Amino acid sequence: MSVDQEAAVEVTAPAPVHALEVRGLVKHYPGVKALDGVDLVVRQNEVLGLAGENGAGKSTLLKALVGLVRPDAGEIWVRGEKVRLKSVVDAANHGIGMVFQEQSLVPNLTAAENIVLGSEGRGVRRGIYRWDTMRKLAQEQLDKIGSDINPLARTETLSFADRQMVEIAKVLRIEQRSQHPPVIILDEPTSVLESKEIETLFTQVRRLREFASVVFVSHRLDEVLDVCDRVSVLRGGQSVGEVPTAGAVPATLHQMMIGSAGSDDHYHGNVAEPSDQPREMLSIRKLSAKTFRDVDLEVRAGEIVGIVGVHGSGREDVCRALFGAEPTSGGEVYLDGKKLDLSGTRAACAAGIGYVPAERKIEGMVGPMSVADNMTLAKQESRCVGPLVSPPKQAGVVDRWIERLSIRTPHRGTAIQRLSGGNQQKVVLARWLVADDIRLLLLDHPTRGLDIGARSEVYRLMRELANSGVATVLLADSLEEAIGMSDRIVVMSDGRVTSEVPCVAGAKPTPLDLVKEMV
Amino acid sequence: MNAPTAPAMAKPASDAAVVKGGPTIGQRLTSMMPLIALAALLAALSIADPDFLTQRSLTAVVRTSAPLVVLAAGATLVVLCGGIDLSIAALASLSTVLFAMWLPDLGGMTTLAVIAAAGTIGAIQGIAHVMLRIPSFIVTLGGMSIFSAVALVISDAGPIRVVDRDATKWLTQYVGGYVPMAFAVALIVVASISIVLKVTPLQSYLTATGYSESAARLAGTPVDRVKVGAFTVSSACAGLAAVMLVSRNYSGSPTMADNLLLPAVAAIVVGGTAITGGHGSVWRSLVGALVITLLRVGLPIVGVPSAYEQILYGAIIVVAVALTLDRSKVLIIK
Amino acid sequence: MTLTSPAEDVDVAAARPQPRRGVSLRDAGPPLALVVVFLVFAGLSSDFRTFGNVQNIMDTAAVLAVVTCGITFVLMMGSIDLSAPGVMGASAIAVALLVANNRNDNDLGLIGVLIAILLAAGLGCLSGFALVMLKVPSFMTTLGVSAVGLGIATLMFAGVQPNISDETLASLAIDRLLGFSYLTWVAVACVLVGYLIQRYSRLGRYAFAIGGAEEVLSLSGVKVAPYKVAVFTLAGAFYGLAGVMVTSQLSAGLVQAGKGYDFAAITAAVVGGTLLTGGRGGVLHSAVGVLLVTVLTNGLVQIGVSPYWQGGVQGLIVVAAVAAAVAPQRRRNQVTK
Amino acid sequence: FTGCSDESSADDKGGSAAAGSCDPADVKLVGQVRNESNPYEAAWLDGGDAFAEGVDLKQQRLTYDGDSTKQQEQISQLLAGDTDCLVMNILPNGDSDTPPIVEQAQEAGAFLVTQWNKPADLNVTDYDQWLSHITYDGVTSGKQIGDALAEAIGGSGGIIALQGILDTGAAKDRFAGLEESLAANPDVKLLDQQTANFSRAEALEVTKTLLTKHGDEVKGIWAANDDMALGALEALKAAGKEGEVAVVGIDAVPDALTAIADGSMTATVSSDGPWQGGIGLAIGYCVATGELSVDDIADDDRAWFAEQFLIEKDNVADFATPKTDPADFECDNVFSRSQGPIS
Ligand SMILES: Nc1ncnc2c1ncn2[C@@H]1O[C@H](COP(=O)(O)OP(=O)(O)OP(=O)(O)O)[C@@H](O)[C@H]1O
Ligand SMILES: Nc1ncnc2c1ncn2[C@@H]1O[C@H](COP(=O)(O)OP(=O)(O)OP(=O)(O)O)[C@@H](O)[C@H]1O
Ligand SMILES: [Mg+2]
Ligand SMILES: [Mg+2]
Repeated sequence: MSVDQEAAVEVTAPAPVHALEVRGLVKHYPGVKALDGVDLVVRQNEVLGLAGENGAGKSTLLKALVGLVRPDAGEIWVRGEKVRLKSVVDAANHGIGMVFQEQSLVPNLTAAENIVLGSEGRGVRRGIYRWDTMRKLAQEQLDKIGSDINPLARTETLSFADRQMVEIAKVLRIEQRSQHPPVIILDEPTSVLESKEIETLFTQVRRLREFASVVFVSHRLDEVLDVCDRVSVLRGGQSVGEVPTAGAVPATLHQMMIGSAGSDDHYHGNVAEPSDQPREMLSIRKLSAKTFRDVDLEVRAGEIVGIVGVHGSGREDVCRALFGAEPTSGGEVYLDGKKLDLSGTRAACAAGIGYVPAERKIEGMVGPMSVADNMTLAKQESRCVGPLVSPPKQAGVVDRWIERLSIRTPHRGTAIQRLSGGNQQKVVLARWLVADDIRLLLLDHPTRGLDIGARSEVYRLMRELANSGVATVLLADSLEEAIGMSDRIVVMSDGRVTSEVPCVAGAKPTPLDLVKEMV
Repeated sequence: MNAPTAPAMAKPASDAAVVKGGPTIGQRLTSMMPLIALAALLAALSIADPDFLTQRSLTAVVRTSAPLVVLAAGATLVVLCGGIDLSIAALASLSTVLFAMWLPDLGGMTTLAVIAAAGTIGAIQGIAHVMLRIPSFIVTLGGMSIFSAVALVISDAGPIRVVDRDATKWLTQYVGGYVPMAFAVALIVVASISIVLKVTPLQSYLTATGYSESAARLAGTPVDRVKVGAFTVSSACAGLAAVMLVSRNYSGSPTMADNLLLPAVAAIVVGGTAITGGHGSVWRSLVGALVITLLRVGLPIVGVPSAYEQILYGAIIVVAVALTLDRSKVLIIK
Repeated sequence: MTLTSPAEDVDVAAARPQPRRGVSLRDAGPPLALVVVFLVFAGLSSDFRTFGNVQNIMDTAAVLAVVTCGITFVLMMGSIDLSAPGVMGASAIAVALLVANNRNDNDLGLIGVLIAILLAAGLGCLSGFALVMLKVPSFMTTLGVSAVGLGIATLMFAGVQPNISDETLASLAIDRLLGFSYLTWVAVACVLVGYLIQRYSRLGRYAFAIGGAEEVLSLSGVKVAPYKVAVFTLAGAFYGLAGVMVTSQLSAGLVQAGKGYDFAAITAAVVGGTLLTGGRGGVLHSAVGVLLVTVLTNGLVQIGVSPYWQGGVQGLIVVAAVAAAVAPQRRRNQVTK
Repeated sequence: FTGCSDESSADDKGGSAAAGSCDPADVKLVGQVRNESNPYEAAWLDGGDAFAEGVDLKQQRLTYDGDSTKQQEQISQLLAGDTDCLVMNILPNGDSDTPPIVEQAQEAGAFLVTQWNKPADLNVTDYDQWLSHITYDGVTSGKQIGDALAEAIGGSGGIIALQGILDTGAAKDRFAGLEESLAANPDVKLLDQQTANFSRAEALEVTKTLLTKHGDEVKGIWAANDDMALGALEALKAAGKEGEVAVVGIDAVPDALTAIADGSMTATVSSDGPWQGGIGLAIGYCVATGELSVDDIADDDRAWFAEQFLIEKDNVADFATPKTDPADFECDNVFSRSQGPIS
């Protein structure tokens, strides 16, 4: 079927009513006012950006738009009609669909099933699956976004980027439910994608605009400006304004987000030459495992070494192996001159290694546990007197770090799962800082999902830690971040270290240089 | 040099980071729910048969409940780390046999020896679970049949009389004339487990392991050791429960405690501990064990006919869990 | 919590993965174990390797296979079901009282069988409802329903053993087709039907999906509650049929007809490769598990292991089998509950 | 019958559990068995009800699901209530469950009669609240049916044995009886023995397996109770060997009697459930109301074997309808079925 034809029909539709309009939306959570009278307009066939700090209420607003959050007050209008959205189905029937911040596919089903899940249509007759039809339906969706994923592949065998494509193919199914052009909501779809995949995604988003409206959320302001027509900014649960992207620069947006002028250089004083402590902190000799081979790497005290590479390059596994979370098959690792015991995470912790995993929700935090307990989980000594836990000591330590990292939480006793993504990440980072014995930090996408301000704080923190002698291995969120933060960049591909690019201040490589090395 | 000076972070002025917040009335009520369920059940039984609410009768209930309390309290730890221990009852049976066999030789030391032996067996199960990565359900199911077989073989498939009753006499006495010693011991077990958890990082370890094992491991929590520890304590408790049973039955038998498995697990769940791990406490299991005991002995004693007794038992345990489980702590009910 | 797979699954080889059809290494373990165990016993005992014994093994496996079929759907969802003893007891007594019997004048024949199965399905439905309405974990609801089922069975039993005289029902256990009793064929049919449900019906696929990532289904606008209830109902129906089969075998309705089948079925399913955490395995896996367990029980008797030791040896072998099966997939940061 | 209770009410009440001090109306009768879901034990409780009705009382029916702990728990709870005129007729789950029941009854002053299970070294005469222990001689019954089986297969051939729950005295004694019978019938060969835990369903599976293992060598099946014998019969039916293999059991449950009548089973031994349910209560009631005194009960009647009958095709009609006979429960008649003391 032809997308263009359909789009052509819709474009000629007369009324210039807004695809979606939100008026004075309010949502309270215990101790937080997540939405405090938000107004928002989404026009037909536009890509609207939504920006705001962590916890500004973006996800909450979007969830209200797909019927997952029941607002306490306010109105939602869809194509000039006031609606009450009670469920995802309700929203889909009104043509609103969302790709969630955390991926939401069923791993053990096929891509095809995931794509049609909940709206199988002709794929299921009287409760009986018709695999051929289902595959065809899914293929149609995949064709729409130009993806060549096999619809019968089991979803968990797909790469992260492919899974994201499946999600987009899936959300487009709402066209089948409503005769109107759909509103597609993408909540931070790029935070886990590589730059090439992001490009593909943007091509799709631009294509979507021809027949749908898109709401796009990202903390990467340059991206937002790149792909959106208009940006609406939220702060503290309120709309603070909107700007057309033409001619806007990230700084403008940032200023609106935080309410004051932000600094341009958020890689904070990355002026320091590689530290003047020439001591080798970490040295890896011919380390091998299932997914990488003969990796050699040195990191000096006070140095930040970025590792870049595509999915499958094995860089995550090197980090996990260093932390004892993945078995190795050969090689040796020395930390500060002493041979490192790679047999388990416990030994790594004791040796002064800290690890921030990429999959925060599953591996980084214990959702129902409090902020305080999450923060002191790894370094129990920070809250203990002798072998005993001292609640006052814990309170002191935790409150100090909550303040220092400006973690937005009602209370240190609040369950961490109630915090916004960015604030959760700060807690996870703080976990390694509460005790003073950290020597090597392994950061796997440490700023994933963080807003520009929080990110800047994390960068500053990393820099300060480095200056005090901590060695850091960084798997950055983007090439820009890797370049901005690292003193040296190591390129990995296919489980091997392929090259090393010095990255001292003043002589930074460009992203293009790195991409050349990577392929 | 490894001490980073506390980095001074820029602090956005708009943030009031720390707000007051404690448990609300609703949350308090949820945590009291097991006790409320217990009281309601007791009230119902007393209405059905006013004689049930006498001091003698209540004393008998708590004395009866002691082994179940100990079994459930121990197994709660395993449940808290997300596993399950199906071997406790069979191990308790085996322990009664061991007690009866060792008593003539070991005398006063037998109690300790049995608890130590049971604990060791539990540690072995725990190690098998964490080293071989077999689900605890399977390890302990296997353990259950192995312990039963061993108990049958070493006891020659029959009960072994305990002639020297002095060794267990202390358990049959009363503290202050009213509180049965066995129950007092059970209380001490519950209290000490709970205090140890509270004042050490162990509580955090258990909770983290139960809610999210991979996150716990990546935070350097000694997940494996915590699990092995939980299995060890669980089995040691089974050993202690066995001693209590011997003190009551004057014999050890290879099947004596076998039927306590489902009541013990039911006690844990009725107390409101999440069977999926993470959320719960040994105190809850204490209350749960009392509820289950009341149901086991109370229903027939107040005259509910056998068939209806089973139907009521089934209905009440489900309703009890519906009341006691704190849904805000357990997101998905499987 | 999202259930996207953990990071280490993410960066698999860059080549576009093809869908896995056919047998994977993970699925090969239990059938392999079955063959090995069978060959070992065949080597040890000449009585074991007779056709008569194979017949016997298949006949013995029939009831367990049907129960396991039912429980598999529940386990696939990540729930657990301990209600088999009660549900089977109730349906066993019910069917014995509904077909021609020595207690009353009923002679409903197949309709009686159907009613018994419906009663069982109703009990299963009750577990499901308690799970989704009261939000009580299935462990507890099914334990409760098992007690309720036993109570109902005891009420119907009323002190006098109901013996059946219904020809058709009684002959199912006795008459043979191609060497196997009709009950065995009933079990084979159940496995087939179960497989088709799992593969081609929305109920089956959703059960599978619920085990994979329940919250994703709600996010996709699927109401999971009805499917959960339906799965427990389906499982109840299977247990009901199993209860009828036991009655047919014994020519009498026993309250204890389902004793021990709860843990036996779970063991069989797990040994076959169905995970207790849900989302993996299936009816065919479970069928292999049932055969494995049955061959084991039979073989131990045939080679003359002392009755005292049989349970223990079986437990040991089951643990070893599962250990061997999970060994290839062992990862360091793997979650085992 | 009511006459005997009238006389006893003359005694004044000490408010204690002193024997003979109870008003017949105050006596509380309790019968406890494993469960009501098997015919034998259900009939037992019905027998107790029949007796209770005869003296204008009600029996409290208790069951414990074959769960030793639950039995103990119920007994403690029961004895924590009013025990002055409490009469208990108990079927202990296993040998080891008897001592604690006895001790507790002794302490609480309740009148206790136990049946079937008792450790050999526990003497009834050491207690005065434990009035009597009644059982059937398992060795004899095991031997009786063993002999009947040997005769049915013509004195020679292979048999298989289905044992009961391995750790019960009954299972052991009965098997000992079989061994005696085997010694007396040297041409009968025990091919195999397995436990089927007194269960019909398990017996079915075990028998099927043993039949395939030993094939046509199996001429007879010895089962330690009728339930297992009935399970074995079904296995024979399934194997198409109905009528070719002799089957014997113990207990005389109705189905077994039917099977004997129609020739598919060879023999069983009666243990009269309804009588057992009534007799225990009757002994307790007689002592509680003063009709009998513990001291007057002969030592031989404190622990005794009750009369049992080998039932074969020729005499099965006599046992077809088990019923309690009120005359059996007259206070001077309660020990009339004794076959002598338990040695
Ligand atoms: N289920 C919940 N319970 C309690 N508070 C919540 C819940 N969900 C969100 N909040 C709170 O509401 C506020 C807004 O959160 P929201 O997730 O909408 O932020 P966000 O703008 O999407 O942030 P991020 O960029 O980090 O994703 C936060 O302060 C958060 O702590
Ligand atoms: N007839 C069919 N036509 C098309 N696709 C199918 C058909 N049957 C199953 N599939 C899908 O193809 C996928 C791959 O098959 P596979 O046998 O590996 O899956 P499975 O049996 O569900 O998984 P497993 O047995 O490993 O648990 C399955 O996940 C299933 O969804
Ligand atoms: Mg968000
Ligand atoms: Mg498959």
